[in-house]
This record gives sequence, C-alpha cells and structure tokens, in this order.
Amino acid sequence: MRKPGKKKLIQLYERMVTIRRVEEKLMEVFSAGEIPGFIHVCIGQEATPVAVCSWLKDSDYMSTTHRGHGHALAKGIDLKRFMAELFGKREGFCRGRSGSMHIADPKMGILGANGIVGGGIPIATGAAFAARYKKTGQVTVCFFGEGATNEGTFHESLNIASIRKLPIVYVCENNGWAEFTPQETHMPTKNVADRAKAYDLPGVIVSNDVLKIHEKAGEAVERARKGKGPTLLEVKSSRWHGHFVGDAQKYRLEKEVNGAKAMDCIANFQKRLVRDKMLGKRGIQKVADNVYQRIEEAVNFARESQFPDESELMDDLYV
Amino acid sequence: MRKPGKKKLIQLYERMVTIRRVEEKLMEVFSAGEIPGFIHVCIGQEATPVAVCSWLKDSDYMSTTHRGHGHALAKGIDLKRFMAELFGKREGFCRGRSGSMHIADPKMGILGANGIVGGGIPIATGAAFAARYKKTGQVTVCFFGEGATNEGTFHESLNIASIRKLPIVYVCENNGWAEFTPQETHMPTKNVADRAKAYDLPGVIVSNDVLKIHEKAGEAVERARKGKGPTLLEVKSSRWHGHFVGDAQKYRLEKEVNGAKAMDCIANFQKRLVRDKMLGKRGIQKVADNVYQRIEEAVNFARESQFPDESELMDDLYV
Amino acid sequence: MKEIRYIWAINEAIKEEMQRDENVVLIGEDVGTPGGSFGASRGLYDLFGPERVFDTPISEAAITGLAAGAAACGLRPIVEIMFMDFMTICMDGIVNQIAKMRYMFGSQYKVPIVIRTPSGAGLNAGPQHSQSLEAWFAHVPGLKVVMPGTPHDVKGLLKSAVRDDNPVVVVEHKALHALKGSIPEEEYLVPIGKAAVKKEGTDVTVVATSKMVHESLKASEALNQEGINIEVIDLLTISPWDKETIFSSVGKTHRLVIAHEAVKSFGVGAEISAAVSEEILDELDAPIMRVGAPFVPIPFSLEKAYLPNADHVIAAVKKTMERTF
Amino acid sequence: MKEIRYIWAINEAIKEEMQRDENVVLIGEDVGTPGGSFGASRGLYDLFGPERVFDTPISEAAITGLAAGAAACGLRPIVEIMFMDFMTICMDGIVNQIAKMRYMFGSQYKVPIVIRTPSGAGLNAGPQHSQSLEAWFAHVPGLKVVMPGTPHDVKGLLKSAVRDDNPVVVVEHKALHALKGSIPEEEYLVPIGKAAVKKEGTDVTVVATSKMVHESLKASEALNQEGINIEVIDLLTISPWDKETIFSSVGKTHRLVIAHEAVKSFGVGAEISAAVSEEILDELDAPIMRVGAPFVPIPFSLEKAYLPNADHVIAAVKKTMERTF
Ligand SMILES: Cc1ncc(C[n+]2csc(CCOP(=O)(O)OP(=O)(O)O)c2C)c(N)n1
Ligand SMILES: Cc1ncc(C[n+]2csc(CCOP(=O)(O)OP(=O)(O)O)c2C)c(N)n1
Ligand SMILES: [Mg+2]
Ligand SMILES: [Mg+2]
Repeated sequence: MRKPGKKKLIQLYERMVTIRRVEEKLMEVFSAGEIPGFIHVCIGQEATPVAVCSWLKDSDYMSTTHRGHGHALAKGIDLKRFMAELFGKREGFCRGRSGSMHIADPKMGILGANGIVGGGIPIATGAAFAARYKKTGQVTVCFFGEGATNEGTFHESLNIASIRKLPIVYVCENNGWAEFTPQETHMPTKNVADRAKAYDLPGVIVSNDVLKIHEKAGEAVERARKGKGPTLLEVKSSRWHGHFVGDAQKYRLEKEVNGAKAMDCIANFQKRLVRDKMLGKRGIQKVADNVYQRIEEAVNFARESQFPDESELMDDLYV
Repeated sequence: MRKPGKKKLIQLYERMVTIRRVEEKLMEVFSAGEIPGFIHVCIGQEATPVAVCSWLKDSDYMSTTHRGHGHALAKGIDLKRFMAELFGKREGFCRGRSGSMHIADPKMGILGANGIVGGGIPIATGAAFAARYKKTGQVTVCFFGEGATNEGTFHESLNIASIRKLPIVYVCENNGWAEFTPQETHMPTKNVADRAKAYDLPGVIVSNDVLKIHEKAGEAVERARKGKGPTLLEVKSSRWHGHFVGDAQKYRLEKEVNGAKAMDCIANFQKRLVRDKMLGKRGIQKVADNVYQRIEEAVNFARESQFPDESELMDDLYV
Repeated sequence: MKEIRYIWAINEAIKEEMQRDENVVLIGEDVGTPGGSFGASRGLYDLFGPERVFDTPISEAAITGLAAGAAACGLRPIVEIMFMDFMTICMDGIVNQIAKMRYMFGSQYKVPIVIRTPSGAGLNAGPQHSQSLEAWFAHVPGLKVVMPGTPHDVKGLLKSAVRDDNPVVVVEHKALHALKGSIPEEEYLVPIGKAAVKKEGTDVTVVATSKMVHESLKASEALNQEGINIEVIDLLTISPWDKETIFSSVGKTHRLVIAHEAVKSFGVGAEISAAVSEEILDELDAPIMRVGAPFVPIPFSLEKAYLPNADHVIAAVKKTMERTF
Repeated sequence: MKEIRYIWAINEAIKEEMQRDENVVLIGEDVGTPGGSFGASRGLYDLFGPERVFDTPISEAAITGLAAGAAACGLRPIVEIMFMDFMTICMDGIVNQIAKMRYMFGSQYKVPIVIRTPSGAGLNAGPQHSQSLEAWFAHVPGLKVVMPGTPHDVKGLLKSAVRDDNPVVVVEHKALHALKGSIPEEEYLVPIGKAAVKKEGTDVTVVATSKMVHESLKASEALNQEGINIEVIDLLTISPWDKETIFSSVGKTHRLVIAHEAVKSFGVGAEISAAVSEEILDELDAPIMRVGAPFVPIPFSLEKAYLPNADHVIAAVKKTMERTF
C-alpha cells in the first residue's frame, strides 16, 4: 500500500480531531438536555473510521451501528445536517425521525446507523451484493463492535460474503466492552479476527494506530475492489467513556479506563506528526480552530433549525 | 478410549441394521400412503447415531432434527410408540401431534426432533446448561447437518457453550447436501469442524466408520462428562436417498449417489465383523430376523392404534 | 385465457418481472438449479444465472437483511422464505429494518422488496410448517401484505408487488400450490389494496382470505340450497385493506362474517370487525361472526379437525341470520 | 404498604422468586454484575452468583432457545430481552419452540419460562427501541401475555408468571420504570388472566393496557368535570384475557373504548372489540372506539405527536357519547 503523504496525514489528523471534538460537544449539549433520547460516543476510537474511510469514494457504501457518529463523519456526512438530525430537527438527514441511532445519507453511501446490534451486517452485505451485481466497482465497509460478533447475523453474513466473494470489508472495532460487560464474559476467543477462518476469509488484527489501520484497511479495500472477496479487520480499539452518555461506567476499574485512555490514537498520532515535522504548534492550532469553527456553526445550525411539524407525522410511510 | 468388545460390537451392528430397516420400512409404508405429511430418512448415515449414542445413558439428553429417526432409535426410543407417532396415532409419543418431525421422549432424554433447521441447537445447549446447573453429570448430544451450521443459532450456541464449558457434544453429520443443494454452494470451507476454532473448541473430523466415530465420540462425551466443555464432531457422512421420501433427487449425478452408497457404513462394518470372526452367516441372519420381527410388531402396533379423537384437539395446551 | 396451476402462476410472475426489469433478483434457499422447494423458481436459474437467482445458505436472517441492503442500493429483490413459519427467524430484517427504512430515514430510501412465503396447513406438515401469521405483518407500519388464493390473483398480485416501490409480503397458501385456474394469456396485474367480490349476494357479507375464500364459495352453494344468498369477498390485500368494498357490502347485507385460516384470536378478522364496529356499527343487523383456527398449535394428526372449513362458514352465516335487532 | 418504583418492584419479584425456588435462573444480556440495562437485576448477581444470573453474549436467538431447553430439563428461566423490539430476533425460539413444546410433544413437557421485556415509547429512543408488539404474542397459542402498568401489578404478575408452569411473556413499559407506587410489605401475587377495575364508572367502559391505563385515569378526571363518569379497566393479561370482567362492564355502561399504545391497526384492541361484537353486540349503545398509535414507525423527534394519550381517550369517549341507537 502507498504510504500517505503529508497532505493526507494532516487530513487524517484533522478528521480524527473533528470526530473527537464533535463527540465532546455532543456530550456537552446532550447533558444540557438539548438532544433527546440517548447517544453513544466513540471517543478513543477515532482512528478506525478515519483510516478506513480514507480509502473510500463518496459512492462507496458504509453501514454502522449505535456508535456511529465517527463513521458517518469519516464517510463525509455534512456536519450541519448531521447535527440537526441529532437534535431531532427537520433539516436533519432523516427529517428528525432517526436521531443518532439511525442516521443515514444515501448521497454519501451511508446506509444507516442501526439500533439493532448485528442488524447492519447483512444490510451492508446486501449493498455489496448490489454493487457486484451492477458491476459498479463500489466497495462496502461494514462497521461493528466485538459484541456484535456474537449475533447470528455476523456469522451468516460473513459466510455469504465469502462464498460469493463480495466486495466488502468487515471492520470490527474491538473496544473490549459490550455495554457494561467485558469481552471475556462473552467470548471464549481473544481475537475476533480468529473467527474469519470459519468463513475462509483473511482475518487481520491491528492496533489502535491510525497509520497501521490505514495500511491494513487499504489492503482490504483493494482486495474487495479487485473482486477478491471480503476481509475481516479487527482493530484493538478502546472506549473511554460510558456505553451511552450518562453512563458513569462504575463497572470499570479506574486502572482499566486509564489504560484505555493512555492508548490515545489522536495524541499518539499528533506526537508522531510533530516528531516527523509534519505538524507544528501553529498547524495544530489551525486544525483546532478550524474544527471548532465548523462545530460551532453546525450546532448553531441545529439549534436554529425547526422541529418537524406534527402535520409531517404521517408523511411518506410509503413511496 | 476403551475399544468395544464383541458384545458391544454386535450391539452396534444390530442397532445400525435396525435403523436401516426401520427407514426402509418407513419408505415403504409412507409410499403406500400410510403415513401423512413428509418424512426424511437417514439411510447411509446410521453409523453416527449408533456410535455416538452408545456412550450415553438413558438420562443423558439428545436433540435432533427433521432427519431424526436414527438418533431417536439409537437413543433408545421405544420402537412401537415411535412408529405409532409417525402414523399419527394416539399411542405415539406425542399423541399424534408431532409426527416424524417433532418426536420427543423425555424419559429417554430425547428433547425432540425439530422442524426448524438450527432450532434444536440452542435447545440442546439449554439442556446442557440445566444439567451443569443441577450437577447431575448428564451429557447432552446435539445432532444437526452441515446445512444447519449456516444458521445464526449454530454460531450463537457454540459460543455460549464454549464460554460456559457446558457438557455438550455437537455432532454434525455432514452428508454434503442441504435439501437439493450441495455443500459447496453454501459454505466456503470444506470442513464444518474448522468452524470450531471460532469458539475455541476442539473440532474433530471423522469418516463414516462406526468404530472411528465411536472412538472420537467417546472422547468428546468424556470431555463433556468431565466438565471440560463442548466438542464439535463432524462426521463425513453420506445421504443415499432424497431429502424427503418421494424426492427423486434428479439434482444429483448418478455417479455421486453411487459414491455415497459405496460408503456403506453397515456393509463395511459387517465385512469387518465377519473378517474378525465376530459375526458369521448365522449371526447376521439372527440379527436380521430379530430386527424384522421387531419392526413388524411396531408397524402392526401403529396400524392397530387409534387416531386421536377430535375431542382431544384442545387438550393440554397449558399445564 | 389459459389453465395454469397456482405454483406455475407464481413462476410466470417471477419470470416475467425478471425479464422486464434486470434489477429484479431472486434470493432464497434452494431457488437455484433445484428450482425451489415448491418449484416456484423452476427454470429461472437457467434463464437468469447464479447472480440473479441467488441460492443462499440456510440463513433467513441474513438473506432478509441482505435484501434490505440490496434494495437500498437499487435492486428489487424477491426473497423466498420457504415456509411462513421460518419468518420467525427473520423478523428483525423485515420489521425493524425493511419496514422502517423509508420512514425512519426521512424518505431518503426506497425499499422495493417482495417477500414471498407459503403459509397454511393441509399437508400434515405439523406445527412448525403450517402457520398463517399474516396478522403480525399487518400490524407493522411500512409493510404491505397480500394473500392471493387463486392462480389468477397470485400472478397478478405478485407482479404488482414486484413493481411496488414498497416492501410487500406475499403470503401464498401451500395447499393451493397445485390448484388450477384460468388466467389471461396476455400480461395483467392485480392491484394491491383492492378486494374482489368473488360472488355477489344479498343476505350476508363473507369476507375471506386465501384458502377460506374457496371454503366460503363452497359454503355459498350449500347455503343457496337453503335460500341464503351470501356475498363472498376475497380480501386479497390484508394491509392496507379495502375498507370501501367491505363497508359497501356490509351496507347492503347488514351482516358480516369474516373467515381466515389463521388462529381466530388476534387475527386479521378482529381488525375488520373492529373497524366495522367503529365506523359503521349501525349498519349491522346481527353480531359479526369470525371463523378462524382454534387456539392451539397445528397438530400433525388432527389437522382436519383443526382446520376451519365451509361448515364453519355455514354455521357462522346462520348465526348472523338468527337474530335481528 | 411501602412506596417503590416499578423497576424495583421487578427486582424484588425476581429476587423473591429466586430465593423461593432454586430452579429459577435469570438469563440475559448485562444482567450480571451490571444489574441489567434498566437495573432490573441489580444486586442479584451478588446474591445468586454467575450460574443463576447468567450474563449472556448478545445472542437473543440462542438464549431463548437455551431457555426452552433448560425449562424442559427442570429449570425455570426468566429471560430478559432488553427491548421488546429485539424480540424480533428470537421469534423462532418463542413461537416455534417455547409456545409449542407442550402441546406438540403431547403434553410430555412443561415449559415454565418467563420472558420479560420492556416495551413502549416515551424516551425518544426511536423506531427500533420503542415498539409495543404484544398483539403478535397474543396471536400465538401456548403463550400467556401480561402487561402490568404499576409497581403493584408488575411485582405480583411477574411472581405469578414465574410460578406458572407455562411460558409467560411479561411486557413491561420502559417509560414506567421510574414510576412510584405502593405495594404490600408482605408477599402477594396478582393472578394471570384477571383484569382490574381501576376506577368504577357508569357511562363508558374504557379498557386500557399498561401506560394507557394512566392516561385513561387522567382522562377520567377531565371527563368528570364534564359530568361523564367512565369505568377504567386495566386489562393486565392480554392472553388469555378476562372476558368476564370486560363483558360485565359493557353490560353496565353499554359503551366501550379500548386504549393501547401499540399501533391501532391489528392491535389488541381489535380482538376485544371483535369479541364484543361477536358475543354481546346488543349490549352496545354506541360504536366501539379504539385508541392506539398511528400507522407509522415511532419517530425520534415527533414522538409526542405520535403517542396516544389522555386527549385521545377523551375524544374517543365523547364519540361514544354522541350517538345512541
Ligand atoms: C439485538 C440487540 N441486542 C441488544 C442491544 C443492546 N445493546 C446496544 S449496544 C450493545 C453492546 C454492543 O457492543 P459492541 O458490539 O461491542 O459495540 P460497542 O458498543 O462496543 O461499540 C448492546 C447489547 C441492541 N441494541 N440490539
Ligand atoms: C429455518 C429453516 N429453514 C429452512 C428449512 C427447510 N429445510 C429443511 S431441511 C433443510 C436442509 C438441512 O440440511 P442439513 O442441515 O445439512 O441436514 P440434512 O437434511 O442434510 O440432514 C432445509 C433447508 C427449515 N426446515 N428450517
Ligand atoms: Mg464493544
Ligand atoms: Mg446435510
């Protein structure tokens, strides 16, 4: 795989920072009661969506989960309309009907977040089936957590994708936790990637390092693009915060949380960029300002947007 | 594992012959219209149920599938009431409500055949859970075909059994066919046993040879009995006849069917017993007569039994 | 016109729609070279090849989700679920995903999916291969549900379903697969959402579905002998159902019987009855009677005693004739 | 008497039953040390340990089947399905296996299983975390379905469900989890199959379920101001439902409104309405009105506009007062 150049590196960095700051902002406005329902943030896991999606075209497909903000942003969703959707506003991508947990944007190939653990895996597989059927060259990326690999749909989908050599990359962000329960309670195997053998697929393990993920994802996307079939890519990721915003994660040892935080994919990447003289103090500040600006605009946009009107309730159930 | 002595060998032989003759008889009476619905025979596959169940006590549990006659008989179901159930009669194990596809006998630990492919796998896992919970030392054997391993329940159940080290043996009779479709169409891997690694289980492959199956099943049952957890045992079996009785299997090449028939687990075993002077012409005849006699009695019993009365329709939906 | 069996009418409908639109694909277990468990896809693999006729592993949950993704990305999948009882395995795909994708995503997606599935008893297939579960799907906003009972209707409705940009559950009846009936030589459609008066009458409106339409027509003949002239309406579409046709018939006969094979309790008949008592109660001259299966699983052996039939329709009709307000 | 929240009443019921009978086990996702997603099993892991409080992988289909096998072999599992929407993933286990095991196996097995699941909207949890699907389960012979709406009833019914030798689906309402109410200090049971008159009245019978009982009681107060005195009946058990109590109330008021949060079409209300029109139609002085959710998925943002409430009950009651035959 081609190593990313400076421009690409800065882009990866900026995207990761964007996701982190968006999530932080969301925690803030959610806690202030501005967002209804519940949201799941991906702080600590920003490397994966950014690294993986950097290989995708707008027309490529992507499916995600309840913890999907990072994936949607990395795939290129418009931040303003994204924010409006989370606020439940009419200008959101789904007219305020989906909120965080079901956000979708067909124009960017975003097949949707999903409130059902494992629910998106066959859907992504179907998108890959359609792309192959239509010979469009589109690749599909399917994101999920390690907890989801215990659902039957994971098994059935990977089996189908493998027999049919579908152009799809299954990306498992193994953050060690499914809600309030650690992986050991639910899985006899340490590595999700070990499950790939059951489907005669390559199973690849990579640490929470944006450049390593970038490399392995590049190989997997290329493999898919060339018609050589699916890959199961496992990232040993880490969840810093609670399962949802508001979850104080009393079930975790402080030590373990600190360990997760120490594995900071952004700080590590930034250090490296600074070391390699790709980024200086001013560069860092510029990114920060830029990201701050865009988020403020998006939040203002969301705040100023209208809620859908009651008269819209029954609209468009059917075509 | 202890090698079976002469008495045991003859017993294994007689049980295999019983199953084959029962299935042949069932094909006959079904084709004559004496049995309603549809039935699936296991001719060609007799070695597995007999070898595996020879390690089980009456109190051990067993779950099976649509192709379940052999398993029920090997586990010790009473032939007369078995036959009566298939005929839909009141004296059948399930009052004529289940027929072939759902037959169950709690007294022999038979949890039921199942009309849902993959449906019995979690049920068997639950029986193993109960046995371990109650510390009874009971082992559960769960039979299914290779087609069933593509269902999500297979995946979820083996995962659970492995984490919990449940006393269960998963036995896959891989006969190469799921209804009218060969394994290659549905599975990227050649061996079902390869799937065991996804759950950190031993995956064992054995050919359709009753003594080899006996040996491997013995190890697996012992492993379960000792609390060391589940095993996935794959038998490379062979289906001689159609998916159900009446299926002329036009979708199979004659050559392939002949190949399956050549792998005759009974003929091979008989040859070996004769060679080893365990069995002579008279012994073979004695077994045949004995089996014939029992089957005739069972069929007569079933024929003479009454159909359930309409007044029983609403009985016992609830306890 | 030509004579054709119900199962071949299905086969023709799929074939014609696949020929018309190359985005139509068929997905299911054994649908490939074997031509399907009941033969609905015989010959299609040879015509359309392995990409368009996708013979899947035994993985109902995944194939339903797969259809959702494929439809969102421009295909028009027809999914075969071999027995309606197996719909239990793919309810998430159908209910949480397919049914909701359009509305929940703010109308950004179309989800043109047909899910075909044979329901019903009559073959002694027992408790896990004989159920009629259409009421579940009718309770789910976003799905359409049709239930054709003749070769003519199954061909026309299946073709309409394939052309519909919304998900449609097509509930066949496996005991009707061998039924012969006549259909036009030329192409035709049967519209979704319209009931059909299969026999006009004046005394009692009988709204029936699928195989119970045939039983009701039988009942009609017997009742004729006794001077009772019932109107038999084939509901055809369960959701959204044709209120207009049913209400106008009840407005004429002032008596209503609803007959289906599914368990009577909490079945489709309840909704029709409730809508009538809500909206046109004073049209009624008698209690609304429902015919449906008793509240037990479908037994292997007592299937005949279990199944609702013409006699039950006759009894219900007579009950409505007994009393007048 | 003591004050307790609905969620703690659930917790107490499980704890007491586990203490009473060591065959009772709890199975579900996050039910272990975390004490359950909604807190229903808090403290139980410490009391009963990992074998009796079985924290499972995210595998709804397997855990339901596992409960079936465990129950057949002598345990009495309580399964928690975290949201009722996820019941879609385990319908085979519940419908084809658990519900049918007793009847289909000729009464050889008992299947004492409780499936607890929080239903309902009100937390802006969106289309896949807010559904009320009880009508599906009521349509399945072999299951019992209860739907308690108060701390008192959830504790008493859950305990009865655990002691029942048949499978019982206990449909909780997640928007009621925090509701406080008083319950006896000492042990008590609420019987399955009995409805409860929560407020006596003379003019209109309002049969409601779960959260709509509270809305109906609110409606009752408002209607009182206008001189309309409704009787509010909490159905409590959806299947088998208490015909006697409902019919005798309708025999008194001659007017009926049925209110539930589930989608109105093909919902539980339809069955009650249909049974009334079938069996005691001439008791009615007015159309039977139903209150239920509109026919769309549950939107994230317009949830309030979506949800049926006291105003809808009031409107329905007034409609039944408008006309007399
Ligand atoms: C079918 C289903 N079961 C359970 C849940 C509840 N639930 C939501 S997220 C979650 C944990 C998922 O864990 P994982 O897949 O590792 O993703 P992560 O949250 O770590 O990103 C669970 C159990 C659900 N939404 N859907
Ligand atoms: C859930 C479900 N899907 C499909 C079927 C239809 N069906 C019955 S048997 C069978 C093939 C099973 O193949 P396998 O597991 O290999 O068992 P075998 O018949 O070879 O013994 C299928 C698809 C079913 N009964 N249940
Ligand atoms: Mg996780
Ligand atoms: Mg097979």
